[in-house]
Amino acid sequence: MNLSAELVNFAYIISAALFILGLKMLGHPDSARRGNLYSAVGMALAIIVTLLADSIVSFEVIALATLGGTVVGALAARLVAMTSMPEMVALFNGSGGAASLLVGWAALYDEILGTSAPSTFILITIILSILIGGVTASGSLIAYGKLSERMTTAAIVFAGQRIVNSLILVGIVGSSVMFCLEPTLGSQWFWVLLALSLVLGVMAVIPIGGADMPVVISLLNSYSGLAACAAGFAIGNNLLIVAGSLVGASGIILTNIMCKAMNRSLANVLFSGFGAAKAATKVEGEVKPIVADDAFLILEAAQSVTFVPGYGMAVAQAQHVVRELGELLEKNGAEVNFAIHPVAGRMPGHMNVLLAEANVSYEQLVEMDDINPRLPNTDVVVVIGANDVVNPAAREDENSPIYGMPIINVDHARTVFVLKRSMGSGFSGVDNPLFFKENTRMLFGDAKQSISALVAEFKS
Amino acid sequence: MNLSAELVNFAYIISAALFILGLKMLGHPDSARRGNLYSAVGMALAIIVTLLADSIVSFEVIALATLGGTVVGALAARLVAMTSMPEMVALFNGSGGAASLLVGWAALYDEILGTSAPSTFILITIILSILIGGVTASGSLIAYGKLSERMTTAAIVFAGQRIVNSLILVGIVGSSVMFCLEPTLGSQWFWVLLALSLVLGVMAVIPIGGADMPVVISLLNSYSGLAACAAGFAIGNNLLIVAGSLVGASGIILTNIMCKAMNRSLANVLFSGFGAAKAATKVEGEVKPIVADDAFLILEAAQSVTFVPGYGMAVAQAQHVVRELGELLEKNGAEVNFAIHPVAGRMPGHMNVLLAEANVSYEQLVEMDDINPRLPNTDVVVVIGANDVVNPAAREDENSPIYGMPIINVDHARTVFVLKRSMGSGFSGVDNPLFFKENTRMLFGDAKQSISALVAEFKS
Amino acid sequence: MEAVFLSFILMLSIFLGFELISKVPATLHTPLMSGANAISGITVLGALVAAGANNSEMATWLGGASVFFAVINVVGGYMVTDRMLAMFRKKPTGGAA
Amino acid sequence: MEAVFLSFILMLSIFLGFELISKVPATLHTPLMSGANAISGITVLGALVAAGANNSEMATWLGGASVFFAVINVVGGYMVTDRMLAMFRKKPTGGAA
Ligand SMILES: NC(=O)c1ccc[n+]([C@@H]2O[C@H](COP(=O)([O-])OP(=O)(O)OC[C@H]3O[C@@H](n4cnc5c(N)ncnc54)[C@H](OP(=O)(O)O)[C@@H]3O)[C@@H](O)[C@H]2O)c1
Ligand SMILES: NC(=O)c1ccc[n+]([C@@H]2O[C@H](COP(=O)([O-])OP(=O)(O)OC[C@H]3O[C@@H](n4cnc5c(N)ncnc54)[C@H](OP(=O)(O)O)[C@@H]3O)[C@@H](O)[C@H]2O)c1
Repeated sequence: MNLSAELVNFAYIISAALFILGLKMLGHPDSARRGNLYSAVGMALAIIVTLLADSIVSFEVIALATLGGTVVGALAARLVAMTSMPEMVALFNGSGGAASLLVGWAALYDEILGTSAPSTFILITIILSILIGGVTASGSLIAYGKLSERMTTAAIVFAGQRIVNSLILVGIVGSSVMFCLEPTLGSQWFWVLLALSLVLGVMAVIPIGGADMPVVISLLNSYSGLAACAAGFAIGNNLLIVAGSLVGASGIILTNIMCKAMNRSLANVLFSGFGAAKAATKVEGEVKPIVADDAFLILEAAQSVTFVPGYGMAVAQAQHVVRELGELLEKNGAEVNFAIHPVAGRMPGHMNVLLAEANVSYEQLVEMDDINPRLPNTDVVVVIGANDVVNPAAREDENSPIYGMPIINVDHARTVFVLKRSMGSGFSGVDNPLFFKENTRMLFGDAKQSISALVAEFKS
Repeated sequence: MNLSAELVNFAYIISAALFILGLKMLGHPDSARRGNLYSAVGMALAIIVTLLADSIVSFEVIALATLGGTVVGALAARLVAMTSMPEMVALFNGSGGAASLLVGWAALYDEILGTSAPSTFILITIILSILIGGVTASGSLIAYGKLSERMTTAAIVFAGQRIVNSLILVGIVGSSVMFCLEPTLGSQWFWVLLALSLVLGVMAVIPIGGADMPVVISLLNSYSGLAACAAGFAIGNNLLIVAGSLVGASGIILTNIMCKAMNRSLANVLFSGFGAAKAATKVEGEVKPIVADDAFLILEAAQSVTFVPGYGMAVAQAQHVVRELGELLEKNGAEVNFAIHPVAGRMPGHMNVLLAEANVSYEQLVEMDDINPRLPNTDVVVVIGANDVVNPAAREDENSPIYGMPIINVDHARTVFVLKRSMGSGFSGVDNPLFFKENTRMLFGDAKQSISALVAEFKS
Repeated sequence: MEAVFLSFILMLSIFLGFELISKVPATLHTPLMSGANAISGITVLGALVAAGANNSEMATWLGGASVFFAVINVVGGYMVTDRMLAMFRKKPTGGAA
Repeated sequence: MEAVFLSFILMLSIFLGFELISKVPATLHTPLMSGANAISGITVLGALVAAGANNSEMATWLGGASVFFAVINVVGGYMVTDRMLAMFRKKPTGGAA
């Protein structure tokens, strides 16, 4: 069965509508899952009609590649731990970038081998598709490396970095122009362009600290949409344009929301290596450790307890025991809340996902702006593997690199327990004066073990 | 200067973006006026580039028609009283419908006289443009007649109406098919189609009561968008399609909001002549009139006063004196509110426009759902020319045609003053048991005069 | 193929229209209605082409008439909306307290 | 003319994207990000055409590779999003009181 171009495109309209509906439904917890399904159905429809279109004549390569991709994608999606979601999204995103790059490349062959000489407009869109795709692919890989801590999470800066980057940009523009002037298959300008795109992705991401990776991923996500868009212009496909720009817009908005939550501009995130900032005031003082037995006694007497989860809860996979502890405390008569910082963890909404996994009900989750005024009247705050998002230096120390970031003011509570394994710093690499405050007690150890110990005490 | 089709269309993209931005900005009181300006600039841009396009060769007729239209439109917009806004919009809307009809008609000439035979797709879009345009034009005229009370506001129903309407529809479909089969210039089928479209508009609106006219206008507004859309398909103009569907969507949403506020379905509004409903329980009892002097004494002693404006305030142009009275009451120590019913007046948001004109500040305006729970503790409610929106029959009398419509429960307040000229009913033609309640006092007379009398008492 | 593009545009505009309008507060419904009505005067573009293309005399006259009506809709619609919205402006001195 | 239509579509989709996303609550940002990422796998269409059109051997291989990567993005993206969202479902018994 061979569908005409018109029919294929009318099916694309339906797909686009499904994507739009899907994104709309992703906006409400109740309909989100169905929304994702709608979007997937739209994608399946688009793929099927494309395969049935008369432009496709040979299926062997397609079948093989699809099989391979499905297996890899499905396994990855199944096996990844919820805590490694950010890395996974980075990899998927890089995959999408690579695909755009390759589509652009293939389109180039078709154009140049085609009957008439390719128009400059088409060439430009192809180059954009390769460039953006390449940056997305290599940039996402680096982001993956940093997030999974397979490479240093620190910002990598070196002398002359700006000059090198400027040279790369000049090289890209130059080779693009040269290539457009003489678009031949073996053109060395094409190879230069390809290589420089990949290098640019690397260079753009290495000077950004690990703590800012979520912003980078969201931005790269937006780029992968733009790359799809450019590919759509290159091959004249409406659906690529619609879907690509929806993704592009969504990435930019999320990026913006995250930057706002950290009180920083996007330029600041992208261009000022986090670790390279001025040195913060050195923190000194006495640390007061506490053991689980003593912490239990205090919790037992508390009227109000607020949990502040952070990345450490994700690492320790402590969400289930945390929920259990919360329930025990409630039975014990205390009022229990979970205070969610918008950028706690490694992705926006990361903590919400984990606590939802552990069946904590919505009503107990309180946002930063709502919890802060209530903290002075809270008996105990339990900080579970959070660090940067509760660092009072953001409020008090003008020299701190995170100065100005809105935080949860846990130090205003009557007592603060901090559950972490060491005196180590958070992802931003900044020391935390909270640990030395009068009302702070450090409960050292893996968060899951510490909480489990508390749960055991309550049960006995 | 002759612009190429490409350039014209790129300008159209900018216009469309301006329309979208404009509509977006119309959503906030602060930016609304600027939004309307953006939208007007978009329209001006579109008109200018169209005139410069190379398809336009003679300008005499255009110049004349534009001049005429501008004078009429500007004068109408300048001279109309704020209270007659709904009628005005109905007329403008009808004007737009007539334009779509004529554009479709003209396109027909071009197509049939053109070199190749017109495609069925084009013919169908042309027919749609004529049909929807015709219905919008004649329907809007009838709506205008009902709103301005130049014709009876009652629903006009007669035996066999459904049959007649069905015949009209059959006629329209039949003549369309016949015309598509043999599209010639002198075809009698075309004339049948044209006439039936206009008749359909009339027949669709006459069985709808005057009180439902705002819904009708909003729906016809949506139609005029659809007509523009159809015309856009007929002549292959993107901007007509974008702008037309924006308007179409907006009209449908507003219609829906209004229907919800009246607790009725759109089908119910369109197909069940309001006056033709089952007879409401007859209202009987004693009416207690009051004079301004006595009303003044009660108001002077009141701690909390809520004004409930309705269509009568618009008729009497009483908004300015009402604001003055409100200020005097506040000086006197009372808490003053304005309770706004969503369908008070003759257009959605009608009361807001009038009170804004009179400089009443936003904060004093309270929505129906917020004011109702507060009414039992309110000393005095002053109903200014509102009737249906405060009719307790909507809550209590299952036989009433307006049963189920959410109302402002003014009868729950300690004392209610009703300012109107007579015992006449509101636009729905339904009796109002409120006037006979124990705690109701009727202050007969023109609303502006009654309020002015109260203001004078306060000042002396 | 043109029909495809036009349908795509139609679909997107409808969704966009819904998203845009469903956020508008009740206060602004009257100006919104008349503002949207002014936009529907966009038919004026089709009218201009019909009146100015010199295709046939009849089309020119029909086009001329439609220019007249469409211009009434556009000019009147925008002006009346502006008049209404002028009342919503931030007031230097609020009505009361 | 095609470029015009495509630009029109681009403009509308961008506006629509902004309207849609700016309403999503923070709770759902992680699934939104990965769901949007899955949609960006739409490049798979271009990849399929490149791999299946039999234009040149090189284009076929490049297309095949891009199908592979795009399918990873699509399949993995949707599945992982679904896994996350499954946790947000209405619970029969809420976590606590
Ligand atoms: N979520 C987002 O969207 C987003 C976006 C952009 C940036 N960021 C950045 O990410 C950071 C998030 O802050 P955060 O407070 O959630 O995390 P954080 O500052 O990275 O701190 C995590 C803490 O958890 C502790 N930890 C690790 N494993 C643990 C375990 N098994 N048991 C107990 N504790 C453990 C670590 O201390 P030990 O090693 O001593 O145990 C570490 O100090 C911020 O810097 C934020 O700006 C997030
Ligand atoms: N706003 C909308 O969007 C919308 C949409 C759809 C339907 N509607 C319908 O419109 C109606 C609106 O209700 P409403 O309560 O605002 O108005 P209403 O029910 O039409 O009543 C208006 C009252 O004002 C009085 N009045 C007229 N001129 C007056 C003057 N100069 N001074 C004092 N009183 C005067 C009239 O009584 P006298 O003749 O005795 O003075 C009349 O009873 C409802 O039926 C509603 O369903 C509105």
